[in-house]
Amino acid sequence: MAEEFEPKIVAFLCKWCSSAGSDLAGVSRMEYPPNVVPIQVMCSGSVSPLYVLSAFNKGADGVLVSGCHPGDCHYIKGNFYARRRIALVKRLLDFIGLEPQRFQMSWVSAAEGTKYTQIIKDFVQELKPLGPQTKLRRDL
Amino acid sequence: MVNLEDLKKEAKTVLEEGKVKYIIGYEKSANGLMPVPGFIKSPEEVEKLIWTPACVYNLTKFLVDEKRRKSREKKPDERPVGLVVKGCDSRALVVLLQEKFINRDDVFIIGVSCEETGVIDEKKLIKKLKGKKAEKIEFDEKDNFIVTTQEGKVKIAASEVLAERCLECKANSPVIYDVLLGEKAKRSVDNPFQSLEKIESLPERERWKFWKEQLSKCIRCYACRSVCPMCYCDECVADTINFAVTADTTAEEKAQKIKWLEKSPVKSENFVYHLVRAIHLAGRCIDCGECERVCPLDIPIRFLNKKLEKDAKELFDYEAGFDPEQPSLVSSFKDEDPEDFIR
Amino acid sequence: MKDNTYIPKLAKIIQIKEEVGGARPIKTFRTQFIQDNNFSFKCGQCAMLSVFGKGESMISISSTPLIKDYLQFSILKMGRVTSSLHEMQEGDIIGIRGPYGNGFPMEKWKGKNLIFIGGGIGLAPIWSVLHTALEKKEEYGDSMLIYGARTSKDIVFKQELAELRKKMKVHLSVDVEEPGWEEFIGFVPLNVLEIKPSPKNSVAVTCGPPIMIKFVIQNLKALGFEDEQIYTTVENKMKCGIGKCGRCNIGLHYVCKDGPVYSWAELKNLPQEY
Amino acid sequence: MEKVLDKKSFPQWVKKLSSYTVYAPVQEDEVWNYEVITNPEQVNLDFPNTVLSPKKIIFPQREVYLEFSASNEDGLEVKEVLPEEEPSVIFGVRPCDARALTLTDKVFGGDFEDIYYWKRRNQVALVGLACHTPPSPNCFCLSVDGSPFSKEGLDVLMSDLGSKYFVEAFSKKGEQLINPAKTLFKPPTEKDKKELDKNRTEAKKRISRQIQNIKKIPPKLKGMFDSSLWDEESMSCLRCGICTYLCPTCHCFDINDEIFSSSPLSGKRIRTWDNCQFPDFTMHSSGHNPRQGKASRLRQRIMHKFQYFVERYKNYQCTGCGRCISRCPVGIDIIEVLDKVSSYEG
Repeated sequence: MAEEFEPKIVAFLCKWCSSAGSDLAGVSRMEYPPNVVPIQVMCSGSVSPLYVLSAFNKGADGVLVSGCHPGDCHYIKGNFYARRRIALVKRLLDFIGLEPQRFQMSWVSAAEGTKYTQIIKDFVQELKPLGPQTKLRRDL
Repeated sequence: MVNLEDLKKEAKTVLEEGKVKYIIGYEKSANGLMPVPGFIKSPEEVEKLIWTPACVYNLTKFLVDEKRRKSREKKPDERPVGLVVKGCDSRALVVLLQEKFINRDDVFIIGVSCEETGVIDEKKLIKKLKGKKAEKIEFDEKDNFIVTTQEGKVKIAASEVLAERCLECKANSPVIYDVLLGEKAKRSVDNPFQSLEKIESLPERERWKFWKEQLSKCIRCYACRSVCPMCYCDECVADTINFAVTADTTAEEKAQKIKWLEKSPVKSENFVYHLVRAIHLAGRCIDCGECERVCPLDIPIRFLNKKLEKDAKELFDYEAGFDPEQPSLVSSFKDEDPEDFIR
Repeated sequence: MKDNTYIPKLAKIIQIKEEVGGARPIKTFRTQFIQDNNFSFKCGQCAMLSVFGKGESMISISSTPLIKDYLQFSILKMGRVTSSLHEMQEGDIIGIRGPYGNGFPMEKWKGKNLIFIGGGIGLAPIWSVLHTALEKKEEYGDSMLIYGARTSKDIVFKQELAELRKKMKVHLSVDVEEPGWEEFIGFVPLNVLEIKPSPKNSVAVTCGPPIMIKFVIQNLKALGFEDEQIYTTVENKMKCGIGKCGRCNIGLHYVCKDGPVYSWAELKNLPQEY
Repeated sequence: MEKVLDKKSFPQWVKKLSSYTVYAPVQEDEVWNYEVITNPEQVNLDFPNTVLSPKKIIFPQREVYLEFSASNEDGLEVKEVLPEEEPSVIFGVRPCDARALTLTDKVFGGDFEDIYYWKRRNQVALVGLACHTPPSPNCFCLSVDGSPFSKEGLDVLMSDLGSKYFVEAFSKKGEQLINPAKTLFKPPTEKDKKELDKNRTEAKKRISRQIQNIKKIPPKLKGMFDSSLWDEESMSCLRCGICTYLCPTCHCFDINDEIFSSSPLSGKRIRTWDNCQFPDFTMHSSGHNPRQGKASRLRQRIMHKFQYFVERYKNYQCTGCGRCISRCPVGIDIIEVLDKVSSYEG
């Protein structure tokens, strides 16, 4: 039998909240799937849509952008900008026919290790039935 | 109706008074129906100006050249440039003003109103005329155009040959101007996103199939980028040397610069290009439709921009190109922006 | 079927020497082909070097064709490919294809005095022809090198230049005054005027930054050199190396194939900005 | 070899060529392009000018030169990639586009033969279609030594005679196309030949556009390098790549390494079309660009086609297909530019 498909998730995590949240999950030895390639960014607001496209282009099966909860942004309002931008990108990717499950955004605070693991668990579960992402993957 | 003689008179006056450096307008071409962008430098030359339903170009694009040229000059002529704009073009100007790419003093705006009609889609006209070569096209009273062919004049309902963008136009007369020619008409459009909804309503698989086929055709001539008045960046992620290199740029900087997409015109790279292009125009595109008009492969690029335009309206009640004072779409937010998609 | 010229031959970097440090570093690489092949070249010709994954760059060969064991390239760190080359270690593999270009017409120069005038990295193409002439001393007249760089730190082939002094006249210069510098201070073209090489039975070969070349030629003319006595090399962006990709032309000349070596008699008739 | 073929028999002929990959003009929406044909009935020879010329088959926009990958230890594996062996035939080649290939032949031949180009070129047979009526309002082949029924570069030329085609084969490759379907072809009658002559005379008359005094242009251009004409004519240029990408004679290209993975290294070295109208085309690594403004790029395009190429190869590098005129987003018209060159004083 073929091995079960293990999706690769590229997660852009803000340094101050979500990345700290994932660290908390790590140091607390919470179990969650090892499918994530985390990329620490200074703020969810610094995630250019180009990063997202590039992640899919380079073979990500799913992309997650995660930042602080509204009001908690280290830079006061970076995550509000992110919210707008990601909403638009999400709709555009949906419009061109990429499965909407493949691109997610979340608010994860530094204290929410559990929430982080749950988000990843859910994400992996949702991606598995979709199989590998080939639509935007580099076909040189 | 816009009287061409009035247009010429206005142009002549400002040139004679020395109020403008030169005027960018529509000029009759030697080769028939379609005009060409004209750069009118003297009062005598205003006779070249025309205004017809074939004046498709968004001439605000040439302000980008003008700005670059001016920045290279040691003692630049500080007078404004005269610019002929349609309604849609004037919205592009508003965006350029909003982004402070140009100053209001840099441009003397000669607005022309499309009134109840707009400009043609050349391909639709050719099809409509079934092989007869159009020599001339003129506005007529009401919603008609008059087309002159070798066999004489025919009257055509504008709606049959209007460009798609004009059928969904939100500004048939200029929203900003120094002089306005023609009636300040506001044609009501029931649904400015009608054409888009045909694609939106397709199931996901069909949408993917559609875009895969369309964007795989792209040969990356970059005409869509080149013609867009908002594409004024000195550096573009699509270029091989993807930033403005000067003698001071270090080798490290050059070497470390990321190649976001490859030059191969294959599906995946074409998607990166077109999606980045679309996103970069979110809240900026004013639907002049030039990108789609110039595409040699007839890729309906406009839908990508249109989709973002619609989402900006739906999600954030944002419309580009009406108010130069409003903050830009992606550098502003409201507390109540939707977040139901966030986990 | 003929050779596929686009496919580079693999070569190992056998020696790397740091010539110049700082913001505009220069390193000299010696390379050896992994498999024997009949790579033979003329002085002044170039080779297309590959760093796989980064791309290709056209570099002039700075060793003399009389040495068969290795090819030598002196490379200024400038862009993507040359930066990668600078990061490489001895033993690393690169690709080499070529040689390309016309090379110096050394046959024509037999019996003549050779005056080499170089600036900065421009010594690299001169190095090849200079050493060839040196090896075949009996075939040429007196040789002389006039070379300058921004500062003494920017001078390439420092040790070799010291050696060279034993064999020919070497005039060095730096652009601006610095402590301990005992030779000429000022731009290379001025040094040419200072030294006043005689045009009699001579050929001048000059390589370096375009602005330097321009004034060197002006000054050589002032010293009585004829257009046919002055040779220089031209550089331009290149991709194919064989006159097909269409980007390196000056007028109808493709620098990669018809150049890079031109006599001033040829070059002066071509457009200056192309 | 001269034959006639009933129009009704044409699909049968195509059917006989099953050992070939068959290309023909295909319409999608308003756009015509040469594509691979699977059903012979699909071939429609009543078509206007295609957007891209058959150049895209022989000199494809993307060509893989080689593949590289890190092999075990410190090694590196480099594998040459050559175009597949695939005998092909292109139907409906316009005479101007076929002539264009005779020009790219000169570029890709010479001292360094371009294996990629020639592998594709040699395995393709070109079946032309004479232009009874100009396929574009901007056709001007007669001005640049061409004609609507030129056979240069073609293996076979088909000419429309109403209910049948007049078919001429000029090469062995061409005869090999006809041989498997011999029975479908008949010898032409005197009447056929007369009609052909008549059609050809008429076809020439239908081409309305022309360049004045073309012979004088190359020498004239020689002295116009620093002319202000280039500034004026390029004012409206957008610096897009349409004119050159669509041109059947333009051959400029770029070579880049495109990678799947940087560690372990794997990727391909790829040739893609490039374009003298793009600002980065000539930009040095240092940032210096010898062709700064768009005026110098328009000048390069015109000079290359009507001066440099003429001097080097004794041909204009233009076959009058009119694509650059029809598709220029701002209506820059090469004929008008050349007319201005002709009449330029000062």
